[in-house]
Amino acid sequence: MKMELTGSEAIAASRQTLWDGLTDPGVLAKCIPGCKAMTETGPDAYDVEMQLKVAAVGGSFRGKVILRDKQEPDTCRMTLTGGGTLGTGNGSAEFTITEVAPDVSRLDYSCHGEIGGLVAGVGQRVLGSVSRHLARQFFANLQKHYQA
Amino acid sequence: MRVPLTVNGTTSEIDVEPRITLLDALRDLLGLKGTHTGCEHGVCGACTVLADGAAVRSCLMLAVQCDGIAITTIEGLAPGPGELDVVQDAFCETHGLQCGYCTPGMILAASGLLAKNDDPTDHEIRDALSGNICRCTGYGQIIEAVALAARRLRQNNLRPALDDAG
Amino acid sequence: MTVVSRRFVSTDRRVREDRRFVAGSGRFVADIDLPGTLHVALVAAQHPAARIVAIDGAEALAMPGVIAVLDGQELSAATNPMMNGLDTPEVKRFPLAVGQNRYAGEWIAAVVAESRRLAEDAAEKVRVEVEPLGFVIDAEEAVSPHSLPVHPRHGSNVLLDRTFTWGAVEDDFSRSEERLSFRVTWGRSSTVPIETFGVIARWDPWSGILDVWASIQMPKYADQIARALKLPGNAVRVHYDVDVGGSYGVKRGIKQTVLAGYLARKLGRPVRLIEDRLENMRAGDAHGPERIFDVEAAFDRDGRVNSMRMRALDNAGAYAGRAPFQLGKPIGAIVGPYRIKSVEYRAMSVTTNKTVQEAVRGFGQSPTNYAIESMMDRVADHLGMDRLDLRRRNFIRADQFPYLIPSGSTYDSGDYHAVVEKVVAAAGYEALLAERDRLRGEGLCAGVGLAACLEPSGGNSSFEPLLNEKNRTSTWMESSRIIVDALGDVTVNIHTTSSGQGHETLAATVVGEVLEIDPDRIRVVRPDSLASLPGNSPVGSRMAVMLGGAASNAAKDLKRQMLAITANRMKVPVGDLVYDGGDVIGPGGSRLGWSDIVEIAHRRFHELPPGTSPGLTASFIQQVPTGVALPKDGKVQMYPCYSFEFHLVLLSFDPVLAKPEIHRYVIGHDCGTVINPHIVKGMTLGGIAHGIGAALLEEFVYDAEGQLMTQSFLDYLMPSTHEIPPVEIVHHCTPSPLTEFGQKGSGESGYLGAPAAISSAMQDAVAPWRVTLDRLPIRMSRVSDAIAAAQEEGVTSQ
Amino acid sequence: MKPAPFDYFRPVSIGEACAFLAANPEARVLAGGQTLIPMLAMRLARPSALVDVTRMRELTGIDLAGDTLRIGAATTQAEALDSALVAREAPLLRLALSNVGHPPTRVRGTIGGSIAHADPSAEIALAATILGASIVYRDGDEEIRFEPVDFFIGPTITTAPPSGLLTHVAFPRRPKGRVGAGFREIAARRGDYAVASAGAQVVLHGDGTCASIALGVGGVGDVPVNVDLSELDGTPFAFDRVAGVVAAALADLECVGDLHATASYRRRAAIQLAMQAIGDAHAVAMEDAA
Repeated sequence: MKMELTGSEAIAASRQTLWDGLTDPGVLAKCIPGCKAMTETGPDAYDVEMQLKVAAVGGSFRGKVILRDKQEPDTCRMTLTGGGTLGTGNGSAEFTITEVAPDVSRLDYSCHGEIGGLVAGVGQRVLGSVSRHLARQFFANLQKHYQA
Repeated sequence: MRVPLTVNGTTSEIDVEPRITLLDALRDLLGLKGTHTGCEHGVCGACTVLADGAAVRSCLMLAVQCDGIAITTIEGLAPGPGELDVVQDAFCETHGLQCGYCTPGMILAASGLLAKNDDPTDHEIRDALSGNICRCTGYGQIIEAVALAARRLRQNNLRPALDDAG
Repeated sequence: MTVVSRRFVSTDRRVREDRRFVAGSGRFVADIDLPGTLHVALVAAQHPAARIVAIDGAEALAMPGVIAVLDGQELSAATNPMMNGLDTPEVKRFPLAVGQNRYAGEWIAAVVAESRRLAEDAAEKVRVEVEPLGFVIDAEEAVSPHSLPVHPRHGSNVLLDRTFTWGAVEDDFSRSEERLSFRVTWGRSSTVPIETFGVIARWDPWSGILDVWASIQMPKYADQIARALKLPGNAVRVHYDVDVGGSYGVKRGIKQTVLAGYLARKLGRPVRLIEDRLENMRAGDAHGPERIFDVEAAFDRDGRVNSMRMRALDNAGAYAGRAPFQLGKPIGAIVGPYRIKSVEYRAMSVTTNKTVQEAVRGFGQSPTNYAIESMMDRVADHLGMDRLDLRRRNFIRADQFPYLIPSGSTYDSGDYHAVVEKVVAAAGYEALLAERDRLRGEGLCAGVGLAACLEPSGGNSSFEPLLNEKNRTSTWMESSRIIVDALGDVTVNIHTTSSGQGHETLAATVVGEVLEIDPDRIRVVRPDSLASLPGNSPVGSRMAVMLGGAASNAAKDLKRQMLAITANRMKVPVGDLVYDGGDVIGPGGSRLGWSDIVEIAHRRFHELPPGTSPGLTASFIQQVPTGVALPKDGKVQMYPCYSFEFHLVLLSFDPVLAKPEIHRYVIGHDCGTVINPHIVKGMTLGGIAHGIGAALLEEFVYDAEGQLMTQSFLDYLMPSTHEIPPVEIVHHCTPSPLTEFGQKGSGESGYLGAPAAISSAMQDAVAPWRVTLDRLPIRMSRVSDAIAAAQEEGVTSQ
Repeated sequence: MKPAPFDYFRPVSIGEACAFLAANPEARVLAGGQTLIPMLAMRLARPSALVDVTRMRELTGIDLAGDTLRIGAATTQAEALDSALVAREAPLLRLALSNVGHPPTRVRGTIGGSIAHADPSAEIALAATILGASIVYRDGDEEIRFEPVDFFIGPTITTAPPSGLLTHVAFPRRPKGRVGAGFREIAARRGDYAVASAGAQVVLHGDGTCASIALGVGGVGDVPVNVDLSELDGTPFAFDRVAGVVAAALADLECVGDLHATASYRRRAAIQLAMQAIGDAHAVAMEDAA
């Protein structure tokens, strides 16, 4: 099933700092909910291992993350493909960073995803809510990263 | 984990992983094959048993939860080998079944109802059985069977013999 | 008219199978525990189409209790492709995907472990590397020459595209005063038995026999397993004494059994594959027809329907399965109960990246009936005629039987007007219409629905050669053997599995009737396939006709032998003897008792007539009563006996919530002589419930990404006690001239007309808003949205 | 469909349960299991351990505590449905309970389990939302009370503390005045997750004017929704006027579409059911002499 998510978050960081973070596997690993490992496999390409958990729903996921169309420090596209015990997930997210005040940036994002396998067949009731929750967690973690 | 499981009046100690459902424990560890596996996610009712006299889905209970609960399976209903209880006999009388797969769960759901209410309305019968899916009968002869069993229970001043177990 | 008095047939006797089932003592496949059994869990494909790059089972195999991981490469190298009745050699199918998968959920590897839990734990650890491929899920898209082919080597998605013209279609269309055309769609639904498919296979290397216990309902099952596993036919022993927890067509089980059989031989231990619900819903033999009908009708202003053009486009799913042939069987009743003079029929079956279809109750007849009955309603609407009057005007009349329809089948018998008038009298048709109008006056949507249709019964596979000339299968047999032991007790052997149809009761009743002995004294057993005479299985509403025929003919042979023994003993001609309740009475009232005849047959061979075999047994292999002809000029006699049903329904619903409540459901049913009234009643009520499900609730829904969204019972909705109303059955009996007792089939009754009847009622209910409902299942939100849209456009119900 | 392995722990006290949950962040509470066990079977959920609270005495029971009706989290739905206290003090909850699942699931399913799983279709969550119940957790030594509007985030997701234990739900007692409740829901099959539901509690003054109308709708979006009808307080009850206010209040209701119903259907159905529930509630209130 198709998932779409767009939004906008204010992050306490300058445009460059935020850009650096969003393209840094260390920062991403810290902020992606349930991320256990992120291993660089090539330029802008990573293997990611996740242990997802949202309330009762949980499972493992392995995938590849690729950063494309980088226009530092404004926009970038991130694609994720992979699968795990809950099914498959493919998606891409486009980020645009706009500095709105000194050391405050607005991150606009637009994500498109496709979910297949088990969770698409039995978990639709919870799927939208869970993915929105994961996205919120990611941004909350990102906020926390820059506040720390 | 070791759990004492009381089924049809007999208590046996079984050794199970926590993830084993009551359904699987009944079938695989106690050899009670009359409780049937239908959907394993709590919708079809084929695995219905009585827990302290009330119909429950055995696929939605873990065996480790069941110590101290009197479980009645279809094997516990018949008064003796080759003898049928009132509800079972009524199902035979009206042919309230075809393939027989949902039947034990259906009969136990009916028994749970009749133990509390031996004069149920058509709506009460339907409501008590609404969590048990039958693909063969279209329910008509099942509802007739439950109404017939209720009538016979009232006439004979009997209720299903669940007290031994519960 | 002669009144036939019968001792047991048609009497209100209990169904003998019921006793063991109410006690929980049925013996289903999952109840069989063999020592040392291994358990299988399947690894399912996640994408609708993907190239399988690598399957790595190392991590799974390293887990304790895990015995094997099997993939499609290994399995396909060791086995033959599964049988395909069509001439499509490049559409090969194996139990596990080979090289690429073609639907989401397709099994791509099997994990074998000491328990099902461990197998599931390990299945999660099998690493599958794939490259997703393009896919197609819509039948109309698939049929386009530009579509991606599901099987590239086959060249297109078209499995079958045959056009038949029976009679002077062009002329009848040009001579007719009116015509109309429309499209209706039958959504993908199925029978979904509460027991999933299961199989246990055990290989004994010392005897060289593969023992199989399975929940099957599949003709030629043992043959197909042997062929796929490259074993001699007599090396596969299928145990027919396994109770089957519902089937209604779908329990085919070939791929599961080939898989389990291969693993049992390879691993040297019994292997058990009991599908769990998820495996069953997405990749078991669980899905049924999904069909788009484009229909054109030619008719006169007086309501006579002269001709019909029908195109049926069926979405078969990823492999051939039985789907294409389900377009073939309806040819045997392509005009329904009506005197339609000519028909053009185009049958198209296409592959898509969906789960494979299997046989479903009625084998394609119910969707076709839905299309035909939609046509009758629309013709009536077009002419402003009453829908019942239109049907009355077109029914074949009782004096016209046997009646040859344009596609080559002869209907054996019937009195459609009589059945319909009985129903109309019982239900009060005018009163129903008045009640509908009263409900409308309360602001509800209310509709009366009706449907008349046939249940072709008795089975026959002449649709196979009709659709594929290389396939020369012409008919199916069924068999029975009766053994009277030395104590005089009777055992009847039947040679098939049963899934709730009451075959033991059927066989005992007819044998008891012929031999004039209490059926309760007769034991009925189901030996294994190696000990069985040739048979098929309970498909095509055939067992009353075919097993009933085999058992009664065997009993008649037995009776003949008993008369011959008595004639020899009494030294009188057979013609002077009268068989009487198991004894034989000679001239002057002399009597030879049952036990004496048995004694002669078993011990006193010297008193047997010359040339007689000792013992007292009889076997009979029943042929389809209408014979063995292959198709000619696109015409063929399909099933032999035609049951009739007429449905009348009143329902209503709130225009916003649109959840129908059925107030009245009456069915008139004529299946000839009823052998056991309880069984026929149950079949009919069950069929109606199943039809209500197909009409309103049940569907395997795919999203645009090719994912099956209804894998659990939370989303695939089957009717419960709340959704099924009380149903009144009105009986009528037009005996078949072709069968022993005049019986016809009833195994598919109710289901064949209920979807059409419900659709008719729903359509009648929304008609005031000028809304057209043209797709099953009719979801409440679609009805409500359509009414709301009509209201927004200013349409009122007045 | 066999669950992935987990440990099983049956605490005897709230303190013991909380300590276990604090020490095992991947553990889940097992209350009735009617939602959780299917998720385990499908392996959508894979907790490290289940903390079985079904027999914890401190968590069961229905009693009056001041101005609230206190229902222990592990009280089964069947017990609550049969409770005279519930019928008297929270008639809306009683109506809601009669719509929960089927008799066999109500025997095991609990009040707390249903709330904690936060299904937007869940009748108990909707009743709690409408009545403004307090959802009370214990986290370590701390008691945390949630108002339903701050508690539910979406299916399975709540603002509950990860290591917290839902101990009870406190429903306000029957208000003064003439009280009536109504509850309506729609699903393709009775007993299924509702595609839309509505509950209402109407309180009338002695003269028949509205003291308050509490209305909520469920099943249409991520969370049960409370509908503010306070503008009707103190006015004479006029069905058309109420209908106008309800329709306006729900006109922009955010609804989801899925294979069982479109978003537009859910919105229209919610309004229809809301009016039916209010109508039912009003009829009962008119009969209520209190």
